This record gives sequence, C-alpha cells and structure tokens, in this order.
Amino acid sequence: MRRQLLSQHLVHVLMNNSAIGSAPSKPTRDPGLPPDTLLKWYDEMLLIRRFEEKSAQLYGMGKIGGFCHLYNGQEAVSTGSLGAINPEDYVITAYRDHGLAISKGVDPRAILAELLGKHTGTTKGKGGSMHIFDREKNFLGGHAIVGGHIPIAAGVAFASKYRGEKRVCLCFIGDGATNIGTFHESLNLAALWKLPVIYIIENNKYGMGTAVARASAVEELHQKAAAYDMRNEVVESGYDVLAVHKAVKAAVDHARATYEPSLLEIQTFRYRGHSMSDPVSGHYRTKEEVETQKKLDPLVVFAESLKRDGLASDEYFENAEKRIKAVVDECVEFAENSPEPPADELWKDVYFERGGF
Amino acid sequence: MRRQLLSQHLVHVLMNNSAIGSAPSKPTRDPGLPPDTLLKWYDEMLLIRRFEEKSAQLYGMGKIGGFCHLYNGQEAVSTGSLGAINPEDYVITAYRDHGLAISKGVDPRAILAELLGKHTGTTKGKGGSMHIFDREKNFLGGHAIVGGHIPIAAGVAFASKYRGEKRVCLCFIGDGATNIGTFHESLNLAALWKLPVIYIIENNKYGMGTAVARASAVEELHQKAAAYDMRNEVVESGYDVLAVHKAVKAAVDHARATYEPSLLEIQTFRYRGHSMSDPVSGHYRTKEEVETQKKLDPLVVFAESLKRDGLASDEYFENAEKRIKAVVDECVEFAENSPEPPADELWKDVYFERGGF
Amino acid sequence: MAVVSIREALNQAMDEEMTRDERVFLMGEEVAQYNGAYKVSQGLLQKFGPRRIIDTPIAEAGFAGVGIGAAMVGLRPIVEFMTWNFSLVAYDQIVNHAAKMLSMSGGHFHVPIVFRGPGGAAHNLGATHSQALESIYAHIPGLKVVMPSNPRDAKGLLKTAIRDDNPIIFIESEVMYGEKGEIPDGEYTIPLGVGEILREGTDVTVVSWSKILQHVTVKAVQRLAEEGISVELIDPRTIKPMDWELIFASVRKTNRLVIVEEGWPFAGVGAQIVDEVQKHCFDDLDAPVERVTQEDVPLPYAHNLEVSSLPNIQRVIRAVRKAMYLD
Amino acid sequence: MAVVSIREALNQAMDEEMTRDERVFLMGEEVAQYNGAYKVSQGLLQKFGPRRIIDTPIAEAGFAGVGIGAAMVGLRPIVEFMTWNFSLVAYDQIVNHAAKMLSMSGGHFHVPIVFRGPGGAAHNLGATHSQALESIYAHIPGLKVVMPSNPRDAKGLLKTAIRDDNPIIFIESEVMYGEKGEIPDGEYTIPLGVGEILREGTDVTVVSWSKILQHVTVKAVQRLAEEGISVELIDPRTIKPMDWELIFASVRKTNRLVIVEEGWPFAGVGAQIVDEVQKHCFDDLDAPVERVTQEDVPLPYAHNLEVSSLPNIQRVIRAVRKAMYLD
Ligand SMILES: Cc1ncc(C[n+]2csc(CCOP(=O)(O)OP(=O)(O)O)c2C)c(N)n1
Ligand SMILES: Cc1ncc(C[n+]2csc(CCOP(=O)(O)OP(=O)(O)O)c2C)c(N)n1
Ligand SMILES: [Mg+2]
Ligand SMILES: [Mg+2]
Repeated sequence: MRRQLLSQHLVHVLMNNSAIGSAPSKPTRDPGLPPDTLLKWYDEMLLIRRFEEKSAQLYGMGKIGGFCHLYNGQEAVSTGSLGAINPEDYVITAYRDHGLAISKGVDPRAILAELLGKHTGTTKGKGGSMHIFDREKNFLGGHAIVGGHIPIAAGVAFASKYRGEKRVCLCFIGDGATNIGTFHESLNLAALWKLPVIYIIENNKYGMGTAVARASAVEELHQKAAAYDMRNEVVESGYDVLAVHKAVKAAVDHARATYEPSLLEIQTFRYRGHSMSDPVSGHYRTKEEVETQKKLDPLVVFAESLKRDGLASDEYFENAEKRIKAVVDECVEFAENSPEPPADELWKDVYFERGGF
Repeated sequence: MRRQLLSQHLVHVLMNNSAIGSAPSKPTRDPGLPPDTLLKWYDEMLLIRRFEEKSAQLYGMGKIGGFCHLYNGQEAVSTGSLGAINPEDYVITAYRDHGLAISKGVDPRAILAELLGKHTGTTKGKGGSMHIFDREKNFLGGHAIVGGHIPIAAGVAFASKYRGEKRVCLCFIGDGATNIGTFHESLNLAALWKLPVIYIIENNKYGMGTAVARASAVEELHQKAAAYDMRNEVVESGYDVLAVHKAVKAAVDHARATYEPSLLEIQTFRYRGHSMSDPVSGHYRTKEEVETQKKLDPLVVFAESLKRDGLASDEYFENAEKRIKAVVDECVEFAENSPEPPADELWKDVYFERGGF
Repeated sequence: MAVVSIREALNQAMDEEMTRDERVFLMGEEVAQYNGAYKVSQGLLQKFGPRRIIDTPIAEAGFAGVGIGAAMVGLRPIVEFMTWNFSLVAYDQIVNHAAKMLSMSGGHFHVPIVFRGPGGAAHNLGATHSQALESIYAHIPGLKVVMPSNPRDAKGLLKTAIRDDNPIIFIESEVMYGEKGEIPDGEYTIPLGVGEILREGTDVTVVSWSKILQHVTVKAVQRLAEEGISVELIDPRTIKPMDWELIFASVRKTNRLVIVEEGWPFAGVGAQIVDEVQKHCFDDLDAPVERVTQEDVPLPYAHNLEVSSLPNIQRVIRAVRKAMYLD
Repeated sequence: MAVVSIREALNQAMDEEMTRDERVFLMGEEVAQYNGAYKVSQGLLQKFGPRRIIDTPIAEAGFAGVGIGAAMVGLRPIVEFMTWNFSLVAYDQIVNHAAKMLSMSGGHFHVPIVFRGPGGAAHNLGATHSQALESIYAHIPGLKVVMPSNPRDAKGLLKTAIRDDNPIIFIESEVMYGEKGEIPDGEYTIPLGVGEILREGTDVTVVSWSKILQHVTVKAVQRLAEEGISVELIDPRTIKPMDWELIFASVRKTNRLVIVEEGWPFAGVGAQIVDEVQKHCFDDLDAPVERVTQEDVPLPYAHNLEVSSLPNIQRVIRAVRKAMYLD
C-alpha cells in the first residue's frame, strides 16, 4: 500500500537526516532551472504561507465570512506545478484555491479583497474564497462543488486542441474528489479523446474528516488511471517543490507533444483544519500526526536545499520574510480600504449582455 | 487489446472446428452440474430466443409500443449467470431485461402482457418493456436510465450484508454504461464496504451505435476493476453458457464466503438492433460482422455440446422447439386476451399507503 | 418560403451557424456516425468532420462539463442530450456550473452554450423517458429556456440561441421532428423572449407551447371556434425570459386565461404564469386562471393510462368553458 | 416540556427511530466519526456502531442509490446530504429512481427512504452553497417534501418521515440547528401534510416556512401587529402534500394572501400556492396575492449583496401593506 510506503519513506528521511529538510537524498533539481527561478519560487511559497496565515487571522476577526479553506502545507504542490507551465496555460481547481491563484499570478490584493467581500475583489465580491477567477491570468476557478470542475478542465483542454494550440490545462483535485462520478467520466473522456489536461491529485490524506482509506477502495490514487490507460505518476515527496515540478513538467511536456493527459498523485498534507470551522486535529487525526508531517515542511525543506546548494543565505530568508510581510500588509490595507460592491451589482453578471467575444 | 484477442479466438474456433458450436475445446462443464439442469438451461435459452422473436413480431404489428430492446444472442449470459444463484438472490439490470427476467423465473406470460401494456403484466402495464419487476422472484428491474441501477445494486447487497444474510445481487451492466459516473461510484462503494454484489458487464461491443473503443479509453472493460482493487475476470466465450456459469459461480461463491464484490466482463453480441427502431446493421456495424458473430450462436454451441456429451439427441431439440413454441403461444394468448389497466390505476402506486412492510 | 420539417429546420440552423462561426461545434451521444438518435444532425459529420461533430460516451455530466469548459475559453458548444430525461444526471453541471459561472466569476467567464434535445412524452416510453422538464430549468437564474413549436421558430430560435452568450436550455419535442411547416428563405433569426399571437380572439386568452400547443391546444381552439368561442392563442416560444407584456395585454383584453402545458402541475411553468397574471392583471380577470397539465403522477407505459394522464383536447375545452363560466 | 435545539430534536428523532426499528440506518458524508458536519448525528456512532451509522465517500449519486436499493429490499435508510446543494449530483437518483420506483414497478417495490440535510442560504457561502431547492423536488410526483421550522416539528415530522413508506425530502435549515424551543415529553409524531396556524388574524393571511418564516416573517408580522395589522400566519410544515384546506379557509376569512419563501421566484413553491388559491378562492381575494422571494439571481458572496437578495422584514411588510392597499 502506498500509504505504508510513504510512512516508511518518512521514517527513513527522519532517521537519516539530522537536518530537517535535507530530505531529498538524490538531487531532484532540473539543471535547467536558473537560480533566480528557484528563489522566485521560494518567495511565492512564502507569500502563500503568510497570505493564508493572515487570512486565518482575518477570519478569526470576523472580517472573512463563509467557508475558508487554507492551503498551508501544500505550497510545494502549487508552486512546483505552476512553475512547469506558461502564462497562457490554464489552471482550475476546487475551493482550496488561494495558493494556486497566487501561483498563477492573480493579484493577491484582489484575492484578499475578495475574501473580504469587496468590490475590488477578483470577482467583485460575488464568488468569495471558494471562487477565485481571473480571465487574464487563465485562472478558471475556484469551484465549490466537489468534482464539478473536473469535466470542465477536460473541456478547456478540448478547446485548446480544437484550436490547434499547445496550451495545457492543469486541474487540481482533492483525494476525496476522486470518488465522485465526474472524476471517472472526465478521465475517460480525456484519455479517449487525448486532451491536453494534467489531472493532479493533491492527496492531503483526508477529505474533510475522512481518511483516504475510508473513502477510496484503492489508496494508491494514481492507480485509478489504470481504468483509462492513462499515463500516471505518484510523487511521494510532495513537500519537495523540485520533485513536484519534475513530475508536472514531464506531464506537461508529454501533453504538449502528444495531447495526452496524465494523472499525477502528489502526496501532501494540510496543516489547518478542512476549513476554518474545522479544528486542526481532533476527531479524525491526532496532534502527533500533524506535528510529524510538519517536520517535512515544504518551505523548510526548500530553504535547506537552497542553502545546501549555495543559492541563498540566512540573510536572504530574513529579507524574504520582510518583503513578503510588506506584500501581505499591502493586501490587507487594499482589501480593508476597498468598498463593498454597490447595490446594483446584484443584478449584474446574471446574463451576459455583450454580443459575443 | 482484448478485442483483438477475441477476434483471434474467433478465427481459431472457426478454423479448427468444422462443426460450429464445438468451440470450447477444453470441457468447461462443472462436473457438479446434473444433466437435467443443463437441459433446463437449454430450454430456458430457447424460450428467451423464441420469446424475443415473438416480441419482435408483435412490435412490428404495433401491439408493443415504446422502446423494446431484445436479448437475442446474449442468452448464454442470462442463463449461465442466473444458473449460478438461488431464488432468494437478487438480480437487477437495465432496460434489456426480458431475458434476465425469464431466467429469474418471472412468468413470461406476465412479461408479454406487460409489453402489450396489459393489467396482467408484471407491473400492471405501468413499467413496460424497460421496467420488468417481480418482488416475489427478487427481480428488481428493468431500469431505463443508463447507470441508474448500478448504485441500487450495491444498496441491495448492502441490505443483505446488513442483515447478515448470504444473499448476493447480480447486477448486469452494458459496455456503454461503464463510462458513466455511477458505475465508478458504485464499484468504489462495493469494494470499499465489501458488498456481495457481482457486477456483470454484458459487453455486446456496442452502446447503441457506438463501438466500445469509441466510448471507453480501455477496451478490456474488466480492467476498470483495477481502480477499485476489485476481483475481476473476463469471459471471452460469452456465447458458451458453461463458461459464463463457471465465472459467475466463482464470483458468487467468493461473495458468499467473503462479502466481496467482483467485476465480470462477459463478451457477447446482440443480433438485433439496439432497440426495435434500430436496424440490425448499417451505420455502425456491417452485415458481415453480425453474420460472423452468429456463427457462435449460444444456442447452437450449447446444443452441440449437449449432443457431444450424449446428454441430448436431435429428437430432444425437436421436442424442445415444440414445447417452447407452446409456451410462447400461451404467452401471446394470455397477453392478447388480458384487459388494459383500468382508468383508476393512473392514481395508484404513486404513494405507498400501507403502514410499513 | 420552403416547407421543411422541424428536424430539417434544426439541422439547417446548426449547419448555417457552424458554417458562419468556426467556434461552434456539436457534441452528444450518437450525433456523428449515427447522424443523431432522431437524425437531427443528419449529414453534419460528413460536412464538418469529426473535429466538430463529436460522438460522446454515455457520460452526460462529463460531456456537459466539457461543453462548459470549452465555452469558458471561447468556443460555442451545442450539447445534445439524446433526450432531456438524461440531463438529470448532468443537472448539477447545468445548474451549479453553467448557470452560475458568469455571476460567481464576477463577469470573468461567460458560458455561451446551447443544451438541446427532445423533451416531453413520446409514446409508451414510461416514467423515466417521458418528462417535460422546463420547470426545473426555468426555476434557475442564469439559464434561458426556449421551446419552439414549429419549423420556422425551431430554426430561427436555435440560430439565436447559438449566438447568445448565455447557457440556453433548448427543448424540442420528441414526436414533432417530422412535422412540417414553412420557413422564410435565406438567413433569419428570431429573438428570444418574444412570444407570438397565433390567433387573435376576444373571449379568452390561452397560453400553450411546444407539442401540447400544436397537438392539443390548437385543435381544441378550433373546436371552440366552431362553438363560437373566440380564443386568443399565444405561443410564448421562450419560457424564460417570458414575454409577459404580450400575455398581460391579451388578458387585459379577454379577461380570462387558460394555460395548457405538458409538465406536472406543482410549481410548473404555468403556476408562474398564473402568479404574474394575477399580480399584473388582477382587476382584469373575470374568472380564475385555469391550468391544464399532466396529472401529478409518474407517466405510466400503458397507452390508455398515458393518454389519460396527458393534457387532451377535451380537458382544454372544459378548462376554457370553465374560465368562461359556461359549464 | 423540554427545551432543545433543532439539532438535538433531529438527533432524538433519529435516535428513537433507530432504537425502535432495527431497519433504520443513517448514511452520509461525515455522519459517523465526525458526528456530522453540523453535528446532527452527534453520538449516534457511539450508540449504534458503524454498521448503522455509516460514513460515505463523496459520491452522492452513489450513496443515494445505495439507500434506494436498500429501501427496496426492506431497510429504511436515512441519507444525509451534507447540504441539499450537493443533492444536485444525485438528482437523477431521487427523481428517476426513488420517486418513480413504486409506480414503474406497478407496486412491487416501494422506497421508504428519508433524504435529509440542511438547505437554504447560510452566510457568505456563495451561489452554489446557498440554494433553497424545495421547488425542484416538490415538482416531482412520488416525493413528499417536508420543511420544519422549529424543534418540536423537526422531531415530530422526522419521526413520521422515517416511518413513512415513501421517499421523503426533508429539508432543514443550515443556520437554525442551534435554535431552541419546547418539545413534548415522551414519544410523539406529527403527521405530514398538516399545516399549523401560528397566529390567528383577520386582515391578511401569510404563508411562510422554515428559516425565512422564523427569521423574517415572524418578525415582520410582529411589527405589523404593532401597526395594528392582524396577520393570520401559517406554517405549512409540509410543502408536498400541502395543507390546502388550511390555507383556503384562512384566505376565505382574510381575503388577502402573502407568501414569503426563500427560493427563487420562477416556478417556485409560492407560485403553486398562488395558483391553488386563486383557483379555489377567486371570489374571496380582495387583492392580488403577493410573493416575497429571493431575487432571481445566483446568490452572491458579499454580505451586502446577499442580504439584499434574500427576503427581509422590510420586503415582507411592504408586501403585506400592498396586499392591504395601504401604500
Ligand atoms: C458534491 C459535493 N459533496 C460534498 C461537498 C462538501 N465538501 C466540501 S469539501 C469536501 C471534502 C473534499 O476533500 P478533498 O477532495 O480531499 O479535498 P481537500 O479539502 O482535502 O482539499 C466535502 C465533502 C461538496 N462541496 N460537494
Ligand atoms: C443516462 C442515459 N443516457 C442516455 C440514454 C440513452 N441510451 C439508452 S441505451 C443506450 C446505450 C447503452 O449501451 P450499453 O450500456 O452498451 O447497453 P446495451 O444496449 O448494449 O445492452 C443509450 C445511450 C439513457 N437511457 N440514459
Ligand atoms: Mg483531501
Ligand atoms: Mg452494449
């Protein structure tokens, strides 16, 4: 069982490396990745982390309402994956979407304004946390119905192929979402029609309070690709942005070359509860489990590897914290000072009025 | 590809056996099967065949309305499968349900009356051809929405296990139906919860006019079980009632012993069009293909093997035709002479009024 | 004026729009090789090839979602449901994704898509295969619902629907594909939301649409005319947005209203018409609004029960006479 | 009389019925280990064990179907949707299978099942997570739709629903679980299809249900009482079958009717009430029936827009005054 493999791997890592974070024993860095790209990735991951921490604070203060699903712990998936595509490529995901939106270049100020229900938000305050969209950045949401966006991703890839373009679509899926019907229908369609979509399971081990093994008859979720003869791969070290990047890059290259889809399973972990109303641990997972997982924090692991490779010093990381804090502060100021949507927005965007694109 | 394997197998059979029907080179007969059971099976398959031919006639005469999906060519699946279970076991299928209903012991007179929309029909004329039901016989339909009955079958098996019974549920599924979401959700649930359901794909190579390879990313449909770690088997010689029986029996035994489900793929062929309004060949398959497949007719194959094993003579088969003709004639007389449902039936069976079971 | 069937009219609409706009494509079960279960897409595969006329597996939620995704990034899909009954497995895609995308994305992504196919009862298809489902779609903001009753409207409305930038529920009738009528020569479109007065009258307004309009209501109105009752007959053509002013104006003239629809009564489209009319024409109404609907039961298979469940000429005549206090 | 929350009331109902009848079980996402996303099943896993309190994967169509199959062969499932919004992916199972099984099987198989969970808007959940969907279920023959507004009814109606032999759509309110009220001591049930007059009055009848009744309508009616307007307030409790006679009798007394509901207007439940009332009480009505509904748009996330879309006290007061020709 993959679950066991991962635990063994974890144990191995923890036992053989005194310095936490030096986990990837073999270097996974693509030699073609320039140092400043790597530093940019680090900054991005840090921004996501600090952005989410701030969101949690603002939620606690009652400034953010509704459901709010944070990404803490999964940053390497977002940054590693989106680092493998181009701006014209598409990204779509479920409701746990802040991190991916930031990686796709969506203005974090607009994201935070959205969380606060402001008119300057990504969707004018209409979608909220679960529905971040940005047409210009090719960020297609933010979707709150589990499984609902999976066929939509295939459709986006369909359009790309229809037009003879090489644009790919990355579609992020929770482990829990692999049990719903649209997952199956979409993977079959994507494989049958050879659509350039890369389905990326963010296996954070739980769908709300339900562990993978209590929801899915197979724990090796990438194995579900067998039912569609689909190219697939598992990344057990999903805390390692370089490992994630490598796997996604290979899938993207394959899709561009052949239009063929892939199913990737990236093993990761969420540090917070399912949403802000769910405690970090309790009913379904122990404090110990969370703490153990946190020992392979994607930011720490990446920082250690950057240091080891001589690409960044302690000073760099201190400065990064400051720079990122300033960005997050700016987001808060922007969001807090933005106006609510005007009353007549209620009637807008119900039907599209312009006569075509 | 399984498809190719089958064709090779076909060629092999046709080349090496001058007598059509001596196909199964190794004897597949379970030594525990008494001769009179085998003869009963032959009679049953013949009844299904003649019943369907009569239905086609009556449809042509305008006496049967709506959609009518005939079973000709698939008789070995029905008889072989249901020969492996007991009366208290459950059977559920889609709209191509006459043959399975007959094998489950549903009164063929009532089935024909149903097709004619008569009050003496299996469902008082309310369900029609696509919705044959019989509570007493544990025949749970007859369901016209593709995929709709697949989770229901899991629920029936769930109830069996809930009560600690050993009753199994056989659920028949078209090849086309393996692409819909409920198939996936149901197999996952059945495997996860260990439900005693045997999912039997009747792979007759087409879903309406769509060949398997144009609808499913894998042609080896039983391979879809891999996504659920489910026990599975393919029967390439689905024209051979003994081969079908053997595979289903093994799955049923396994389910009774362990509560575990299986996914079986039985390769078969329908001789008629998809429904009565679809021609036998044309748009999507050639006359030659149909004729070639008919050379492995389940009735002929079975008759030859009975003769070879010395269990039945030519005389037996002549008599069988007469007996079965009499049964079908009786069905027609019964159905034709039965009354329409009375007008007030419209308001019955909308809500169940009795106070519990 | 050419005389064509509704099938041909729909086919022409798709053909012309696909010729006009490279972004339009057709997808659905059996639409390509088989030329459509009801042959509405006859010849389109041959003309446009498999890139634009696409057979799908049986996976309505999946291919509806594919259409939505393609529409979000600039294509203009036509998604055929073999019948609307099967759209229920894709209901979430239509209601939670197609209908809400524009609003939830704050205007970033609109979804120009036409979902089309036959609706309503045919003959002896039983409860799951005979449903008139306009109400459960018209209930949803973000959708438009279109139901043509003749070849001219079928073509003109479908062309407009394909050019519209919103998700459209386009419901044809399963038993009317072969019915013929005149259509204008050359290019034309018919706006959504505009109803038509099929027959002017003074005694009572009757609103009805699609098959029931043509197979039942029109005939009942003819019989009533022979009795000397002057019906003003309205085909709204679009269910949502409904042409309220046309209906109100007529009711203000006739002071009576009968609605004849195929769907079930409870919270059906007709109920909404009653609501709007009693609100806007309260003092004009001389009698309760009468509705003729399918009985509130799953439609049985047997011919006699099926017939007695669906609206029929007698029931329409009775309703009109009741609205006129003639019985 | 004990004072309990709606959450506790529902929990007691399930607990008592599961104790009483071995065939009853509960299935849904997070209902067991997590004690329910809204804690309605708190403690039930501990009491009844994993055989009868069952966590499901995210597969609503799948587990709804499992419930239907189990019900066909004699169990009595309670299927929880984490919210009713997610039932849309299972809509086909409910509409084409649960609702039609008895009829299509000619009486062979009835489906005693309760589908339950929270419905309606909570706060800032956005368009897909805020829907009041009673209309699309009440439209379907074969289903009953129940919507309690207080702990006493929640318990009594849920117990009746579990004992009923038909598929029941039981819609709770996502934001009312913590609200408390008195419930009778000991065993009791409340029949389906029987409404309740919450307050007698003479000037105008108001019909409203579930959260909007308690959070909006009751308060509006209080304010109106302060203005000297005497409202007869009716909680139908069951949407289908609706207690028509109770409503008709009230309208015959007050001659005016206002309906306040959370759902969208077009072909909503309120439209059906208008239809029935104008038909049966035409000569009794002194003014058009007024409806207060959610605006016909997908519900936005931002607080101010959400509030302005949903029915509120001001709009109810305005509607009542309008029905009384007071403005
Ligand atoms: C169809 C549907 N059913 C249920 C829900 C409620 N729900 C929201 S998130 C969630 C868990 C999803 O888990 P997973 O796919 O693993 O994603 P993660 O939250 O771990 O990122 C559930 C059950 C929903 N939004 N949609
Ligand atoms: C959800 C749904 N979509 C479409 C249909 C129309 N339809 C009826 S049968 C059928 C083909 C099914 O093929 P298969 O599963 O292979 O079964 P077979 O007819 O070969 O026995 C289709 C598309 C339907 N009944 N239900
Ligand atoms: Mg998860
Ligand atoms: Mg088939």
